[in-house]
This record gives sequence, C-alpha cells and structure tokens, in this order.
Amino acid sequence: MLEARNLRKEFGELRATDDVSLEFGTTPGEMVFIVGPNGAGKTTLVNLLTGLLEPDQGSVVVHEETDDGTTVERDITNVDPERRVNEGLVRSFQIVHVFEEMTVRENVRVAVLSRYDKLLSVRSRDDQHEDVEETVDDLLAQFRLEETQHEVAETLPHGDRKLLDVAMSFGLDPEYLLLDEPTSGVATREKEYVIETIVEASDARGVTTVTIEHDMDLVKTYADRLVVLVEGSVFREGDPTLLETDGELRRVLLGVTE
Amino acid sequence: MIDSFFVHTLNGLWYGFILFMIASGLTIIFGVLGILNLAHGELYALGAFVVFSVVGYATGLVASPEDPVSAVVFGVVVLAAALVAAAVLLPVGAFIEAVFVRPIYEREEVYQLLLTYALLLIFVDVMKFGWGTSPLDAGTYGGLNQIPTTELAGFGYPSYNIVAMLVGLAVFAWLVWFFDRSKTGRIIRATAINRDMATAIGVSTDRTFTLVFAMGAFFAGFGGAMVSIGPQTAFLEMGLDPLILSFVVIVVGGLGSLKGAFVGALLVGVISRWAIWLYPAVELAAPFAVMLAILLVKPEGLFGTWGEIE
Amino acid sequence: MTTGSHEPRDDGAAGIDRRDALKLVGGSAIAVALAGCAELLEDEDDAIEDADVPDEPIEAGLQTFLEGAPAVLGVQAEMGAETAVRRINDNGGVAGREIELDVIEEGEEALENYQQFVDDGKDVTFGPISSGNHEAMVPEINAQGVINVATDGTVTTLYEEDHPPEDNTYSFRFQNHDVMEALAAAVEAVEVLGVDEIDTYAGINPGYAFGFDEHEVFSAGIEQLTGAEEVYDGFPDLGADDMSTHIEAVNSEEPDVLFSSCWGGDATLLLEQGHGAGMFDNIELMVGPVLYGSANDLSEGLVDGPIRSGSRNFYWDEPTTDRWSPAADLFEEVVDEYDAVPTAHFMSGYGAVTAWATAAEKAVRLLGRWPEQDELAELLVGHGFHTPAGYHTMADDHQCYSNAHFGELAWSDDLDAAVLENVTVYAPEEVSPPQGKPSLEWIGGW
Amino acid sequence: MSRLSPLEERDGETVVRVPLTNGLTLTKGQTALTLVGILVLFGLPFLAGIVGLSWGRLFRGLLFGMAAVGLNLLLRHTELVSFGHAAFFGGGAYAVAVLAAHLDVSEGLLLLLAAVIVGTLLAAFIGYFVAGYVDIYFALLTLAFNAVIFATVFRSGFFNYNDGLAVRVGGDNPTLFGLGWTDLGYDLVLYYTTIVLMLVMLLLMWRLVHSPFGRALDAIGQDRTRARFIGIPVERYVWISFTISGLYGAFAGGVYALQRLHVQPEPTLYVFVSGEILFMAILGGFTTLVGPLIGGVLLVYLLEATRFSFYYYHAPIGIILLAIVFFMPKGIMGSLPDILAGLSRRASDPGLLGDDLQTIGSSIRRSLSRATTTVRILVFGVR
Repeated sequence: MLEARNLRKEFGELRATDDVSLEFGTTPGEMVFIVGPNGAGKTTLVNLLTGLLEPDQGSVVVHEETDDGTTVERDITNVDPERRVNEGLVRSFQIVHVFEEMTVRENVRVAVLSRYDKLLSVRSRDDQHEDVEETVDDLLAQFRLEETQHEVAETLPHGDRKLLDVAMSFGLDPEYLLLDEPTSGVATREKEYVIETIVEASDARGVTTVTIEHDMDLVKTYADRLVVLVEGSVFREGDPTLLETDGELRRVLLGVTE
Repeated sequence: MIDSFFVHTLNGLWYGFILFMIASGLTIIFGVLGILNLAHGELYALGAFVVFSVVGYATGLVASPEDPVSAVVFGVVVLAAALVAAAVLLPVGAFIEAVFVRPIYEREEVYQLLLTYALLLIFVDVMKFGWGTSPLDAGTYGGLNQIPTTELAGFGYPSYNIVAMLVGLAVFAWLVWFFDRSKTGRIIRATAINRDMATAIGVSTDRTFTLVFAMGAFFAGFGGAMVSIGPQTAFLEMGLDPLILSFVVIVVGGLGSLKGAFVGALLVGVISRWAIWLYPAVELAAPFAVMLAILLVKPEGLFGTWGEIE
Repeated sequence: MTTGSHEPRDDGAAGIDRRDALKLVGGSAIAVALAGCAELLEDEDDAIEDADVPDEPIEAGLQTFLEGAPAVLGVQAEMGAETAVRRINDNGGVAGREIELDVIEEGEEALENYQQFVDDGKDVTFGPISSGNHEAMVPEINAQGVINVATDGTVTTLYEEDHPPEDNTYSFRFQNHDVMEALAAAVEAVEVLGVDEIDTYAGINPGYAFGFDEHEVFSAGIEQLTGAEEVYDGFPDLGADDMSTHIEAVNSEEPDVLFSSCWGGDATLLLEQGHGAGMFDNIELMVGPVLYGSANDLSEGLVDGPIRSGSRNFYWDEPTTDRWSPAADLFEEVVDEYDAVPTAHFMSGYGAVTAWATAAEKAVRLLGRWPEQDELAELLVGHGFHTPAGYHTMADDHQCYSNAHFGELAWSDDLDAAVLENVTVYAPEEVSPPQGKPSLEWIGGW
Repeated sequence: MSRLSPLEERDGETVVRVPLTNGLTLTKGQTALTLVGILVLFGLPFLAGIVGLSWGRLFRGLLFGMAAVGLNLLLRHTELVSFGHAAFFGGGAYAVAVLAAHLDVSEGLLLLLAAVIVGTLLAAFIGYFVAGYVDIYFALLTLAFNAVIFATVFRSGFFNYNDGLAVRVGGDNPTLFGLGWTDLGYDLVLYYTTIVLMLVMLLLMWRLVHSPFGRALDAIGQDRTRARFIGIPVERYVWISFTISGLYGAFAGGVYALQRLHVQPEPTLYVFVSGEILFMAILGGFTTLVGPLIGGVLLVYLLEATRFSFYYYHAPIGIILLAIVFFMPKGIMGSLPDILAGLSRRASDPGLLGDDLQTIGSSIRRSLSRATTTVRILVFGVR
C-alpha cells in the first residue's frame, strides 16, 4: 500500500497541496482515478508521491507485507525518484517522455534493463540478454507495438507514443503506477483504446494504478475508486458513482448547476 | 588602507563596467538567439581596431587638450569616435547573422559553436589584413585624463575611468529602457520567449534576430572601442580573454539576464580587483574562482533566467 | 664592483682606421658588411674564392612572434634577421652562397616549428623568442643536429643547469640572458639614486616565467647592493588589460625604486596607467630592463618621469651615431626600410644571423670547403664577431655575451620617437657570473 | 551463440563479427575500411614521409583525437558539451612531467600509468561537481574548472610557470619497457605501444557504447527526467562517464608528454585547447566512434602546418571549418556515407552535376539576398 500522509506543498503564496492524506492499493491492483478542476493540485500530488518534488510537510510511506504476514512501513519521503522505482513506484508524464532518438524496442529495452538491474553492465551488448529480450517481446505484444518496434520514437503517431511511454513504465515491473493524464492529446476515438490497453496490462500484472484523468466517461467506466481534489485538498473520495449522485461534486467538476 | 580600499573598489567598478559593455552583447545574443557566439571577442577586438583608425582622423579635427574646455571637447570627440567605431559593427553583425548564422539555427548547438569558432579564426586574419600584426594605441588616454572630474572633489583618479563608468552606466540604462519600454525591444523579448507566437502575430523573426545580432556586435565593438581609447592597445589576440571573462560574467549573473550581466560584471570586477590586491597569487584564477563559487552555490546564477532578456 | 659610464670595450669606437677595422672584424666581406663597415672592403678574399662550396643557396628558417602582443619584440627580430640577410646577400653571400630566409610565426609550437624546418631541409634555424619554447627545443636541436641560434628565449638556468655544454652541441643563443639586464637594472638604480637613498623597492612584473625570474634576480641584486626592503611584488598577467590594482599598491607603498620587466603592450599599459594614476609622483625611480623594447609604441607623455630603461645588448645611439658610422648606417637603413626605430630585439635577429654567418665563413676559410653541422657548431663556441652593437663572443656555455645598455627614457622631437639619454654601458663581466657559476650564488658573493 | 566463422547473416547482409567484442559486427565495407585504417596506423612512421606529411605531427593529432574520443562519450551519448577536457589532457601530461622532473621517475610506462591515474582522478573530482548540470551551465562549469587549473599551473613555480617541465631525467629520454633506446627507437617504440593501446581503448569504447551502460547514457542524454523515472541514477552515471571520458584524455596527455618530452601549460591546459578538442569531435563527426580521431588529426595538422604555407594562416582553417559546417553536416566520418552515395549516383548519372551547380548557385543567391535584406533592416528597423 502506498500512503500519502498529510502532504503539503506551497509555491510562494499558493498552497498547491494542502494536508492531503490518501491510501492507494488498499485493495491490491485497484484502479484509482484522481479528478479535479485545473489547478486542483493533481499533478503536484503525483510529483510529491514520485519524488519529483519534495513536500514542505508530511510524508510518503510504503506499506509492505513481509513473509510472516506482518506489515512493515517504510518512509520514502526523501528518497530519490530513481530509487523509488526500486520500491515499485513508477510514473508517466502528462507530456510524453520517451527517448526520442531510440527505436520503440530500444526504449522498452532500456526500461527493462533497468528493472533487471543490468544498466551498469558493459560486458555484453545491450540486446544480448535473453531474459530482457523476452520481457521486451511480451510488452511490445501487450501494447501492440510489435509492428513499429524498429521505428524511431520521434516518428511515431501520438497515441503510440503514449502507449510506448506506458509500456516503458510497465517494463519497470511497477507495484504502483502513477499516470498523469495518459490520454491527454490523444484523439477521442483512440482514448478508449489507450485506457483499455493500460487496464489489461495492469490487471494482468496486478498493478495498482493512480491515474489523473479529465474524461469523466472514462473515469466512470474504469475507476475502482475516485479521488476528487479541489484547491489542493481532498474534496471527495469514494465510488465513481459519486459522479452521478453528488450534486455539489458535479457543480465543482463540470460546472453543472442543478 | 582605507584610501586604498576606496581606490581598489573604484578600479574594480571601472573594470566591471568595461566587462559589462563586452558581456552585454553576448548575453543579448544568447538570450534571444540561443547562440553562444565564440566570435564575440573578435567583434570586441574589431571595435578596438576600428576606433584606432577613426580616432586618428577625428582628433585631427580638434586641438589637443590644454585647458578644461578643450579637454572636454576632446573627450566628446573621442567618445563620438568610439560610437562611430561601434556603429561599423552594426552591418558587420547583421551580415554575419544573415549569411552564416541564420542557416544553422535548427542545427545542433555544437555546430553553432564550431561555426562561430570558424568565424573567430577568420576575423583574426581580417584584422591582420586591415591593421597589420603589431599592437596599436589610439593614444587618447592621456588627453581624456585631462578632463577635469575628480580634481573637483579634491582627489586624483583617472578621468578616463570615470568617463568609462558613466558610459557603462548609460549603456545599461539604455538597454533596460530599450527592452522594457521601446516597442522594438518588446517585440524582441516576445520573440525570445516564444518564436512561434511571435511569428503568428506577424513579427519577422529573421529581422528580429538580425537586429539582435547586430546590436550584440555593436556593444561588443563599443566595449572594444572604449578599452582602446583608454590605456590598452589593440592587438590581434585581445579578443580571447574578454570572451572567456564574458562567459564568467553572464554565467554569474544568470544567462540571458541583462541585470544579471550588469551585477555579475561589477561583482567579478570588484572581487577580482580586491583579490589581486589582497591575495596576489590568485590573480589569474580569481574570476573563475568567483564563477565556480557562485555556480556551485546558486546554479542558475544570481538572476537566473533562461532564454529571455530580463 | 665597478660601474659608471664606460667606453665600449674594444670595438674601436673612436678614430677607427681602415686597416684596424679590417683586422678587427676578421677581414672577410660579409664580416665587414655585417659589422657595418662595407665601404672599407678592398681586397678579394682568395681563401674563400678557392673553397669547395656548393652552389645552392643556404636555406634558413626564423621563427619569431609575428602577431599579437609579443609581436612588438618578434617583428623587430624579424627585421634584424632580414637586414642581416640582406646585407649578406648584397655582399655576395656566405662564401658565395646566398641565404634564403623563411620567417614563420612562433606561436606555442616552437618545437614543432623547428621539426618542420628540419623536415624542410633547412641548413640553419633562428629563433625563438619565448624561453619556455626554447627550453623545449634544445634537446630536439641536439637530437636533430641542425644548428639553431636563438634570438632571445632563455631563462638563466637554461645553459647554466639544464643544458650544460657537455649535453649541448647545436643550440646557441645570441641575446644577453636575463640575469644581465636585471642586474644592470639594480646597479643602475644604485648609480642614479645612491646606496643610501634606496630603502624600499617594489616590482611589477609580467606573471610568467620571465617576469618571476627577473624579479628574483633583481631582488637578489638590489638587496645585496643596498639592503633595501621589498614592499610590494605584483605580477599582472602577460598581455594584461588592467594594472590599476598593482599601480595603486605601489602608490600606497611609495617605494624608492620600482622595478618592472614588463614589455610590449604591458609596458605601455603600465606607463599609461601609471601616469594616469600619478604613480611617478610616488616613486623616486623606475628601472625597466625592456621598456625600450616598446620604443615604437611609446608617446611623448609616457616617457615623462624618472624612468630608466635597459636596452639589452644594443642601443642604436651608443656609441653616438655621429661618432660611429656603422650604427648610423644601420639606423638609417632600418628607418628607411621599416619606418621604425631599431630596438634590442632588432639586434637579437641581426646578431643571431651574424653569429652563424661569420662563423660559417670562417669555417670555409679554415677547411677550404663548406662545413658540416658539427664542425660549424664547434667553431661557434668561442667565436667572436662584430655587429654595429659592438663586439660579441659566443662563450663556452653557448651563450653570447655582449655589453648591456641602460639609459634614461626621453623623447626626441627630431625622430618623433622615444630615445635613451645618458646611456650607461655595462661589460658582461660586471653583470653576469663567470662561466660555470650559477647566477644567484654569484650575486650572493657580491 | 559462438560459432567459429567470423561471418554471420544479419538482415540479409553478411556481416563480420569482431573478435573480443562479444558479438559486435561490421559490414564488409566497414571491415575493409577498418583494416585499411589499422594498416595505415601501423605503417604511418614509414608512409608519412613518402607523402610529405610529418609523422610526429600526425602522432600528436592522434593523441588529441584520442582525447576527443573520450570527450565524445559525453557529447554523443549524454549530450553534454564539455569545454574543459584540456584539464585531463594537461593533467595527464603534467603527471608525467612532474614525476620525471621532480621525482626522477624514468620508466615511460610507469609515467603513462601515473598520467592515467592522475588525469582520471582529476576527472572524477571535477565530474563530482558538474554531473548535476546540463547544457551551457555544464559547458561553462567545466571551462571554469579548466581555467582555474591552468591559472594554478601557469603561475606556480613548482610547475615552472609557462616554461614548463622537461620529461627527461638527467637529460635522457625515459626508458620504455625498462630499456633505453636511441631517439628514433624511442619514438617508434612509443608510437607502436600507443597504437596498440589506442586500438584496445577504441575497442573498449565501442563495446561500452553498445552495452546496456551505453544505452543508459543515451537515455540520459535524450531525456534526463525520463531516465530518472525509469530508475537510472542520472548523476552517478554521468559522473562515471565523465570519469571514463577523462581517462581517455589523460592517457592521450600522458603519451603527448612522452612524445614531446617537455610539457608547458598553453599547449596542454589552456581553455582554448579544450575548445579545440571539442571541435575535433564535431568536425570529425561526433556521431561516429572514430570521427573524433580523424578530426583530431586534421585539426592538429591544420593548426600546426598552415603557418608554413600561408601568411594569413587562421582564415584557411576557419574556411575549412565553415565548409564542414555547411557541406558536411555530420562531420567528416558522419557524412562519409552520404558523400560516397552521392558520388556513386553522380558517377552513374552525370546529369546530377548540373543540378548541383544550380543548387550551389541558388544558395549563393540566397545568401546575397539575405545580406542585402539586412542592409534594409538596418535602415528601416525591424518592422
């Protein structure tokens, strides 16, 4: 379980995250969606969880079950982002971050090499690790990128780049995957396809996902749980049906007055 | 000791103003065009050589200074000559930007470095062709020092230094006015911040860039001219050290920041003069030590801005 | 310690007659021409006429600083070498062989330049100016075996310690070494002000090996002579753009004597900024061994003040040109040809070529054929020859020893150039240690 | 995996597996070029003179080129522009000089080892501070470190100021392999030892850049943020690659000291030497492994030799560099395939030459029109 404990972050006068406490992965493999109006602090929260930002106050904690069934807490508030990856904490960005000059396959491969802890190796060529190559093949297949695997990332269509970005994240064998608007910039008809692929992959691997999403139809369809942020604070937390039933929530989120 | 401290500080300020005049052009070009112009020091040297030729002609028109009035007239003529020399750099800068630099904005930065290095080499020979190989002295320093300045306050300090500081201050004031208040300056800033947006509202980025490069060349040349009418001679390799020192200044101040370049130049000037006074052994290393200290503590420089004129 | 105004040693300054002159300079055509007395020549030189000498011209290379700040010195050396070559070729060449001189920029690559000269088949090479570059070259010169006569370029220790004669066959140096000029400066200061008037001294020297060396030798000398105390030593960068800090330090210390081995643009910068900041009101005397090297860049205002400059082994007007026609001829030739006043570095180039050419001709006369490099090198050791600067000897340590000159910096309206007045001439033995004795040890024994 | 035959099929083309590289391959053409290159390197002492080139100068060019190969690890992979690599070249050279001059160490290989150790430690030290910086800040920080080191050496009596130190103990050349040699023997033994080591180092660099570690450096260069979030400890990896890159410079500097036998600050430590090392990599083609080596040979040759042919000797170098920027956009080695392809097309279709002339003509016209426009801008302002 990944826990945000009283997280607070200020940028000058602006309190972007205000005493946020949340738990993700209480049910392993759950899909949590974070929604909220612009400026609600959604990305800041993800940045705090993944270590791109340091909180002014509060902590980020990972709960882990040991072999004897007890739970151990580990505070990772001050752990570098690259080390959090080892804790199973992986993210993607709103703007696609892939290695533009590498091919699709190389992109995925470098992530998998990192997961297998082989990046410091200089003894062999990067494509000569059989276990790595098998994992890469699996991922390419799962994200339907086999056909474009030898194309350079910067030449791909936008939807495929998004998928590649996510595929790399899965290549890191995450326990928690934080996705910052995986469908932003993707054409409407492809959005479902992107989310569907992510859902399949995370179901197959039992990954807890935390997704920032603006498209409420997608949220309704796929969310196990919903977190609504407004002005840096948790406004609502619960079942996605809240979107239908909670009038105040609808007003805040959709500007709908009833 | 106190008197010395005062004079050393004044010397540092004077040197800082000179550094600012050189570095301002570099920081403008870098801030707007994103190009680190390695030939900048040669533009500075070119200004120093041109002013030698212009001054020789201009001072022939006036009597050499004998009393305060003729000294002031002499000073005005020499300063005008420095401006004329710098103005020669305007078409030179514009030509270089249009012919050589413009085709490679889209290329990787390292090619811009290689290109401006090539221009540096070519400039050396252009000056060798124009003015020969030996150092040249405009010979106006003594005359400028006869302008009565500090004598009025009852203390002896070279008037040229005072004049150079005032000129440096004027350059800074004008640049701030230009980029904050004038229409052209605002257009340049808009272009620096977002090229595509500027193009969309009908600004010709080509022309903006040419103008900026020409301006950068102008201030480099003006710096060279101001130095050359002072105690320094103009010589072929004179551009190398100021180029490196300009790097130091604009990094200390924050890349692309005019105010940063100003504060950075004065800081580097004053600290290095103090260092040479108090710890002579660090003479050559002083500016770089200042730069390392500031960068390692405050990586973005004192006024860190990126890619835009502040 | 004897000092004071000396007659030049035995260059026959006064009342020279034709036969004496011919005997004096060795009698051959070019020796006479290079000494500046070509009009004295009458007889054909049979020994050389009959010698077995190849027809092709001598290929020579000179490397010197041709551009930038050090060109002030380097171009003078070039003019000097060219003038000597012109005189040689106008007088029938060295044993009938004309000299073709290639001149190239020394840069930082003196060693590489020398190798290129050798690859190009040069018979002899001259230069460089820079001492560090020269030091790097000496072993290579001995490995390649093509004689090099340095125009300048040595620190004191070069032939004293690093390359003693037993390890050195082919590397020679014409110009006086820096001990001589720095010591001459110390002696000069004592002569002008008097021992009792010198209690403090300061130095502003260029911040590189030469400047540090000169300061060390001067300090040793002046402290030995007067017991004076050093109150400031500053080392602005070579090619500095500002010396205001160093000048202010001198102003606040008010030393009796300021020593500066700044040259070229550094010398003019120091003089300009010094005048601007009133430095010459705060010192009794400034002595600078190479200030006059910038003669062509000095203006009337700059030479004002209590300043005395050295001029190494040559000052064009010593002995005065109205008494010594070779110097007068040379001065006229240089002004005509180059529109410049010759300085000591002119003689660096002129003398280097002369040393080699006169030795080569002597060798031809002795051997009846053109000498090999090793024969010529052997002959150069102990070789004496004349230039308009006087008589010079190439000593056992391959360092040439000549008179050192020092005088008061002044302005000549006639020439519209800086001149030296009241020139003092120091014989080599007064300001340099005997062969085999390290300089600082020798000074300590004054 | 391992087969006896060095040949294998890949993507329908026969490629040659290179020994000692764990399966790296070359095409037939590349193999031929490599073999020719190696033959030329080994024949250089004898071939250079025949074609009128200076062997010593080519040797120095190879050494600076080797420093550029090291720098290129940063430039090509982590995409960091170092303006301070002379620090490691000079550091290596001065390690040799100081040991020989002050401690009387006379075995050349020992001196070379010391050069590598000292230069690499220097790189590790500087790398520790600069690894977190990118872009121009990285460039100028490395430059500042370089400048401070230069200033320290230049003004220190221990290093004998700008006059520098001789690498001769008691006036003799160092020994190599424990033996004293004649001057020519020394040069030859030093050269061949260097060439062998250099080939090994190139092979290692080749392996390195194709290893997972090389791929991680690519990742850092292309997107630092992403690299961190796939778990790459970016600064540590940059630090490691900076140190390796310094090692190549230190090796080259050490051999330089042994070859020249006298080390001075300006030719080894001055910041413009750093610039030259950078430009060698770019002009030789920084997207290739051996491009920087070629660039080193070319630039050193130009810098040392043009003065013997031209009175104006800076401009010719500048013009050559300009030509490379505009007509060989990927540097010499990087553009070679395009040029060869272009030439063979023109050989089969001479009509293309006419098009070339037109292209050149129109580009000159464009430049001229740009130049005249600038005059108008000067008169009428931006609008």
